Amino acid sequence: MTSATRTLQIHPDRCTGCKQCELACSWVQTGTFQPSRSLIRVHVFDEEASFAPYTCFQCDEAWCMQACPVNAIDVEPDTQAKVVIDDVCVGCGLCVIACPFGTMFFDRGSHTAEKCDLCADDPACVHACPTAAIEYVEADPVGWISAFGEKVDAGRRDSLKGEL
Amino acid sequence: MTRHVILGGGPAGIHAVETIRQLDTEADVTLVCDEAPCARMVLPYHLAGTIAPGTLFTTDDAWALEHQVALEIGCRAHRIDAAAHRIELDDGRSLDYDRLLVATGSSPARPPIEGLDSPRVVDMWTVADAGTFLEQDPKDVVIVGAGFIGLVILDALIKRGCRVRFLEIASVILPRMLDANAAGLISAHLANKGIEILTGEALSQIEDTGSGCRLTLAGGDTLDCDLVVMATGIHANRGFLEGAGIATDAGILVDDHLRTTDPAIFAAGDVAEGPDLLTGGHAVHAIQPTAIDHGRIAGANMAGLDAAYSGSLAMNVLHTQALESCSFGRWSPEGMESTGLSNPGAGIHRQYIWEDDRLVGGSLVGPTAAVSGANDAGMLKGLVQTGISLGTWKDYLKDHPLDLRRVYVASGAPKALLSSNLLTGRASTGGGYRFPPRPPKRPRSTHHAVLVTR
Amino acid sequence: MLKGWTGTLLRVDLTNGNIEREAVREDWARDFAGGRGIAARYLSEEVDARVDPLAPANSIIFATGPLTGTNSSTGARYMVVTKGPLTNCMTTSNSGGLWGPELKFAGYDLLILEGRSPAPVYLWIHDEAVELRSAEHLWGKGVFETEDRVKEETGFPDTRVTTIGPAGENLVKYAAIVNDKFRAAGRSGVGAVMGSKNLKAIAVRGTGAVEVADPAGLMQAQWAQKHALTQAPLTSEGLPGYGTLALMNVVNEHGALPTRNFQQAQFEGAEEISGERLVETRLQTNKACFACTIACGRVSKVSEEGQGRYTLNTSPRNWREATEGPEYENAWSLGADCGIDDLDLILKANTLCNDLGLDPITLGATIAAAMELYEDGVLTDKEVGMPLPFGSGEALIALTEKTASREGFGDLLAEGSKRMGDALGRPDVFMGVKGQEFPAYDPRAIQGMGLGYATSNRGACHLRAYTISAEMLGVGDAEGPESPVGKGELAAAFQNVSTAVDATGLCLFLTFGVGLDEIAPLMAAATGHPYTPAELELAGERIWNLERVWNMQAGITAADDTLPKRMLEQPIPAGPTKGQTSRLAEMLPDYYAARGWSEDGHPSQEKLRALGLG
Amino acid sequence: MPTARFLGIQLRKLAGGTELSLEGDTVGKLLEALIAKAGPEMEHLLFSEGGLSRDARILKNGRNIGLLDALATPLEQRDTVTVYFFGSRSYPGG
Repeated sequence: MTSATRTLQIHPDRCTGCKQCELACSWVQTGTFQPSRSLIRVHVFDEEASFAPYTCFQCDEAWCMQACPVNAIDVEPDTQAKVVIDDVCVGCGLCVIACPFGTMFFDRGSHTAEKCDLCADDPACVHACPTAAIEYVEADPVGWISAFGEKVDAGRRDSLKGEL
Repeated sequence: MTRHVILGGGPAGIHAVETIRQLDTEADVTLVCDEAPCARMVLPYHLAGTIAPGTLFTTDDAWALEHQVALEIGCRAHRIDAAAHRIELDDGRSLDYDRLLVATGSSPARPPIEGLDSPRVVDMWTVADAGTFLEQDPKDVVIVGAGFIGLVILDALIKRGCRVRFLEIASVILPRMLDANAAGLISAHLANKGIEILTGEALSQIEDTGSGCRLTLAGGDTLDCDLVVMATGIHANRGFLEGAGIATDAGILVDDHLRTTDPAIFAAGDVAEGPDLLTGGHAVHAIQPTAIDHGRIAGANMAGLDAAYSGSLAMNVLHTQALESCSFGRWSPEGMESTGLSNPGAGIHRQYIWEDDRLVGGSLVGPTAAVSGANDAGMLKGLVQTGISLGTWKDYLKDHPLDLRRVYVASGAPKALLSSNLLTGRASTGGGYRFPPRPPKRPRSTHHAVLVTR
Repeated sequence: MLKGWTGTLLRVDLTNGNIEREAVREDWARDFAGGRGIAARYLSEEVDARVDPLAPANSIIFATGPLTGTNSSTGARYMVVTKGPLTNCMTTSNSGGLWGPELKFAGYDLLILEGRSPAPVYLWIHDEAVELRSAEHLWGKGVFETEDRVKEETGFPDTRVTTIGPAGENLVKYAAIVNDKFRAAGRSGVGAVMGSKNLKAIAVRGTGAVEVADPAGLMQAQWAQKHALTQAPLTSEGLPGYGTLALMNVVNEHGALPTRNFQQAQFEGAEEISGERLVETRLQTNKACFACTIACGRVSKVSEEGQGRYTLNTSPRNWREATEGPEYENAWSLGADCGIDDLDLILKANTLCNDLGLDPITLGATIAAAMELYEDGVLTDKEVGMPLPFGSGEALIALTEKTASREGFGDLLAEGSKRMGDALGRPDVFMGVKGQEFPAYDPRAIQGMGLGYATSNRGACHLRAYTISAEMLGVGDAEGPESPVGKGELAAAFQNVSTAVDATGLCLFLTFGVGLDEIAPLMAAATGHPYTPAELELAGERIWNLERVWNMQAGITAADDTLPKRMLEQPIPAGPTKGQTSRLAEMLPDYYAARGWSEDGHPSQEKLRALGLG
Repeated sequence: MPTARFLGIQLRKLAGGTELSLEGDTVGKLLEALIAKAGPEMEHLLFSEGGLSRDARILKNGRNIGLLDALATPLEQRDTVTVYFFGSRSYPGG
């Protein structure tokens, strides 16, 4: 993680699954409410009572950026966000399958790839979250996603125990 | 000062150049390429006319200047004198190297059929091929070969207003990307859109009629069209290696540092047979993501870094008339345990291929909202790529094939992925082979201001 | 067309499988504001009020509001409007979750479903593509399994499903329609109407957009709305913290918690089934419906002690230990009203209701009435098939399942407590209005609430005029709960406002934090029509009168605006409200006057003309 | 002594129990005794707005003291005072 850059730090224990972040994100993308275009997606895992917004980690490897055949993805210098340059992107979809986090999307309307660009250092989802489950701070995202994964995993294992 | 020679200006070569340059600002770097380096994945969009021609090319003088690369464009390697560390070019010149990268890629493989020399019969492999096609501006096209290369240009041709028919010798389409069920679903979808796919049909002859082409099939039937696109496969460009003493099999054999059996020679991309992530053996994966991985790993090692490659993963993504498909790793369930769901009526297919409790492959077919508009394509890749043991989650995914997200999060794959990267802990930097000046800073959307103002 | 609306409705004739898209009438959209209103307008235009609710000639309408699918807090709601088999009145059952917004994103404001399919089907809406598919293989399946299987058949992880369970198929008079597994259009038997049409489920995947007229205005209004919700203790702390179950101890302390079929008004076991107890021992997290910044939903697990006794594997494919709920009303009906103080058992029964597609309020109340009959000796072990004293959790669980399948005694329970009481010669055990059972507030203890029940267009309902806040919680300057003074006007005003809120696509709970002053700017900015608070309230009144007129055509008269004898004549026996009865007779004339209706409860021609209904 | 009963987990924690016996011959006196025992945070909660907080609800034997004599409502030994917080803006019209 490049120092002094901020990431979207998620607090799954605060998330209620309301999807206000999806509404805000899609609003920023389209000027309408269209969650199918949101670049942040809320996972609602009821059985484990675990909810969390989920979006690009702005990972070091930048699989999407590396896979792009036309360099339509670049690193924004101020934020270290990996951003899609719309008029360069041809829409081949390679980034979508290269990203092992599932946070690259393809928009059928514009035929271009879309990803979280941290709203140029002022993420709208952070504004919209009513419970401060999304914060924009200096932090390593490995922490929250690991703990969240463990919780979801444990929920399943516990419940399996009950079935035996 | 180390002399690096890179043969081939495809993605493997370009990424190698850039990686070398990032690690060693002093080295001497020469790139040899028979045509101006371009991005082959972009050809369909060039055909469709939806992009600026400049987008095709991946280098220019400014790039060469910025990266201090000597560009040798318009020539090919003719022979390697491995003992002398010298490469002879087809224009009679020769270059000495300390480290050589063979990234010469592949070329279309043409079947032995009469009439292929007609100008109305084109491959779709180079910018020049596309130029030949665009000059003739055909309205009725037969594509010979319904594999990835043939199908990837379909949308572009439809957009140009072409009638498109496919001729495929095998009984199914996309045999190297999807299993028969999934492929059948795409065939049916295309048939519904009025696109003919003639499978199980061998081509015996092509005749230039002066105004078009007449194709004669093995059974005697004929097809008339304006132009034929040959898309019957590719073969690696490695003829010039004969006698160089480098071990080859399906491609040039390389170790996990992308080094051939000659320690001064590396190979990358379509021409290389490198580590296979899934099997631990070797494989040729002639795809863009592998070429890039290869180029970066080879470049890093050529520049003196000790970067080991865990192996390449086959993957493909295809848009065919609003139906999307993608596959990762093992695409064929033959002899494997596979689970998933299939709903041909809705154009929906999901397949997970297992080895014990690990995903070793899978595929998704469906509308955008089900494939690349969801998190699932990438997550499937992440699970195959990490090869993480899913334990009891395997049973869950069998029962709930749509609920990949939960399995992915619980698997710990994101943690594993965030904690590793290709070049031994070095973060990727932007820039790449981008042409200066760099694109402007991405502005905030105008809707953003409306939302956040209180 | 007004923005906020998609402008399109989908009309499906199940008899012949015709599916048509139609433009929504803009004048109706404007005047009836949305959801509950415009659906009532279409129903009144298209369906004869005297229709048998379970006949093909009845239609069932699913309607969203202009704010459904926007980022206005609580913009999640959809309404199911039809003639209800429990009440024979127009019913308007409301649900949250994710389904309603998804319908909007698919491009439809309303679905109008007509006729009866010759065989079980489900409707699959994927944006413009709409088809009816066979549901033969789903018939008989519970809600949870149906949702999972339908979702899989559509192939989209984000498909939303609203469905009936076995109860709806078996035409249980109070079968619910359940979406997202735990959100229900619960009351009046809307699920039976769906079942009567052989329609098992409606699956929706919408990838489109909801557009608004004045983005800047909407953003300003929604921030103001959300800010107000964070300032009001109930929407910022009470509901997120305890859910609606916050009310259990409160209502009990006030002596208004109906107990053992309204034989008492305080329950000694209230603390055991309270929000406090749920939070301390069973709550996993709170959960929001789409766009809701309150998040009153409960995700709960049975307690450590309850484990093993009450496994919640009601469906092998789905829910494990965690479940949702219970809401206050359900914890009351399945708990206090049946004399049951075991929260684990209530969780199990509530989960069963969700899976089987039953309205837990009427179910619990009907079983409570049966318990009274059992204790009175009218029902015996033989008839019921088991002992049925108050407090019997075993009986509650067993009879819940038997009701959904109409097996044995369940067949009579499936008719609701009014028909059951009539059949057994004890009509006095029915505690409700117009065939529908009361919810969880004793109308003797809270006078305005009794008036609201009596005059509700869909039978007894707490959501038509929630005067609790004004009367019991001492907000505003209304008279106290024991006083009939001013309650006519109060109930009418609450009814109008609640109806307007229901029309917008927002959730009524929001009114614990904001009023029409905050809602009108949202509506104006979203639609582009300059709604004022007064105009919205007027729309509420218009809708209310429309429902009333239609109900009167269906045969409802002022005589139906009444309460059971027990409420009118039998005083509360003990507790803070000891000695109180409902003083309905004193309040009704005030109410009719406040409404501008005749003394016999007919909307006057003058009133109807003023509302544009004449 | 009259009994004070508390609803809500936070309030119970602050008060030190679900039910307490507290001195006081009026509701006001009883609340003073409660504050003396529970501390300034309780005072802040109950009386933050000059008088009784808008969202505080005090019942004497189930009757809202707002409908009785407010803080002056007299108490006898066997009376129960219920304290809870339940806020709401009135609607309609607001």
